Amino acid sequence: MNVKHFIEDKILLFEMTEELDHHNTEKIRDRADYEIQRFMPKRVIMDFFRVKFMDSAGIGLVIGRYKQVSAMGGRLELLNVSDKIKKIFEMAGILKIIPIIDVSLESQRKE
Amino acid sequence: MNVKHFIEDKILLFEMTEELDHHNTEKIRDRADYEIQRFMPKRVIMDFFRVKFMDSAGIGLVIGRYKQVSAMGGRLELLNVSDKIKKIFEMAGILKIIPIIDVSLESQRKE
Amino acid sequence: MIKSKKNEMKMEFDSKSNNEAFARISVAAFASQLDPTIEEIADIKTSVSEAVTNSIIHAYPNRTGLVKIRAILYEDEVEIEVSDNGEGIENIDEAKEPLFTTKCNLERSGMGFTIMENFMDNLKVESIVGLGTKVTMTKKIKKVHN
Amino acid sequence: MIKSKKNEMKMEFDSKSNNEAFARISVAAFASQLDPTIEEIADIKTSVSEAVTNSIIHAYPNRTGLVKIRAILYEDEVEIEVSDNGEGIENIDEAKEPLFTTKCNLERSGMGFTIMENFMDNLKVESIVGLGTKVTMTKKIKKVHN
Ligand SMILES: Nc1ncnc2c1ncn2[C@@H]1O[C@H](COP(=O)(O)OP(=O)(O)O)[C@@H](O)[C@H]1O
Ligand SMILES: Nc1ncnc2c1ncn2[C@@H]1O[C@H](COP(=O)(O)OP(=O)(O)O)[C@@H](O)[C@H]1O
Repeated sequence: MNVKHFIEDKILLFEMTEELDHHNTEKIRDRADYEIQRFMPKRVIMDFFRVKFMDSAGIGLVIGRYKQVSAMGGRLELLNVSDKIKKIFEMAGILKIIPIIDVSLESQRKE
Repeated sequence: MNVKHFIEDKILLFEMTEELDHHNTEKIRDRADYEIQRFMPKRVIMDFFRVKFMDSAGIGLVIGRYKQVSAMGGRLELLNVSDKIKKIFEMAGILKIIPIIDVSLESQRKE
Repeated sequence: MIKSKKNEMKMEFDSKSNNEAFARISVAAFASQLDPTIEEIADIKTSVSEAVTNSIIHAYPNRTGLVKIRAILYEDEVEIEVSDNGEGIENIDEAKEPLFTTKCNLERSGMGFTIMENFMDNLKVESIVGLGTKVTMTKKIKKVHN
Repeated sequence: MIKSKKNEMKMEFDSKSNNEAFARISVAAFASQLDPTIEEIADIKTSVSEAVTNSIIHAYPNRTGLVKIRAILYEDEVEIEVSDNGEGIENIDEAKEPLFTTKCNLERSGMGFTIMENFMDNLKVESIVGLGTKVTMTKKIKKVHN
């Protein structure tokens, strides 16, 4: 997973790895927790651009980060969610509370 | 497998499929035999451009076509042979009798 | 009508999480003999991943055990069985409910069975506490004329 | 020195030629846990394909039997066993010679064992006529620091 910090805006962006299964999400979770606690972001963006495979472990990962970020007053958003992944999130009903953003972030990037 | 006939020059070109294992070469062999008997080519070119996997079934396929084509006074040539595939042919010693040609055929194509 | 079996495979492996990828890739490679669409293969991969992960996490929480897969190809259908000799499930109906999980500490979402039910055409769960669990799923592979 | 086993899998399937691709893909997916190079994975795929094809063609020439694979991962090595309960080999030394084949009518090249020997680090062939054949191959996976 790649991590990008946008310091001025207090945005933390996580680029998810290709295969989001139980095995890989355990590592991602640890890294994400560490970054969130260290950086105390206002917004956390999980970017699914690279994701080729996701099962329900991805749902757990998103819900877990949502709880963590909300608890510290921040906001969680999802980026580049394919139809296949969207379908999985919809089954769990999480898109009612966690927004998918579609805008390309490239334009606002100040790393 | 794609088959191309260059009628004026009596050339027959076979574009090998991606995976040259025992399972797939059986089908290729039948098709190649049919085309060779029908077209009576002077030159037969086996093009390995697409091949991503080959095991010893590929050797058998080449030797089999060599015998068939030679018996009718024709010539067999191999095109676009990657290093990996070359290594396998070399083990069987067949490159001493069957030439690899490197020239792109595109320029001489008259289908 | 009796379905005639075209092909069959079995595999078993240690309940280690790094086998999740290998398991779904193997079943997908086997099922691809029926010429499924990319969509159908993705559904199969996800469902196998759910069932295998469950055996790794829930069946053997504190030890390494064996996870078994059996796959059968019929003319237009694949049947996949994932089984373990682990803890077993006490209440299967409850376990199958969306969002039900006994492992929220591990950030499990409780959506595994729901995904299997949605992505496959049929799901059967059999389990005996202390003996193990067997999940059987089938998916029709529609013939595409090309 | 005792090598410590990191992971293990077993699989078995019908001796049908369309299982050749599935078999080599599965073993490659399993072995990829050791982070092999593309070259190493290609060598493994080719060798597995040779051994599996042999069981399909030579062990069960006129019937469908079972082909079994067992793979074990060590720290820096993969061990792969391909076995069948088929015809068996009368003279193993002769069978291993380059270009030796009993099936030239099927356009076999007699290069299967030679390829396995060249692409893997170690090859052992055990066989009993009428009972079956077991081929065991190992390959070191060199650790690349990246
Ligand atoms: N193979 C299994 N062995 C034991 N318990 C299982 C097994 N599979 C599922 N379960 C039980 O069923 C519950 C629901 O499973 P599932 O819907 O896949 O959600 P999750 O895996 O996210 O918990 C699990 O929390 C677990 O208690
Ligand atoms: N699993 C097996 N069962 C029975 N005979 C085998 C088996 N594997 C190899 N053989 C015998 O060994 C010979 C040489 O095998 P190999 O080098 O792979 O070449 P090829 O498969 O092209 O014949 C075969 O022709 C066959 O007679």
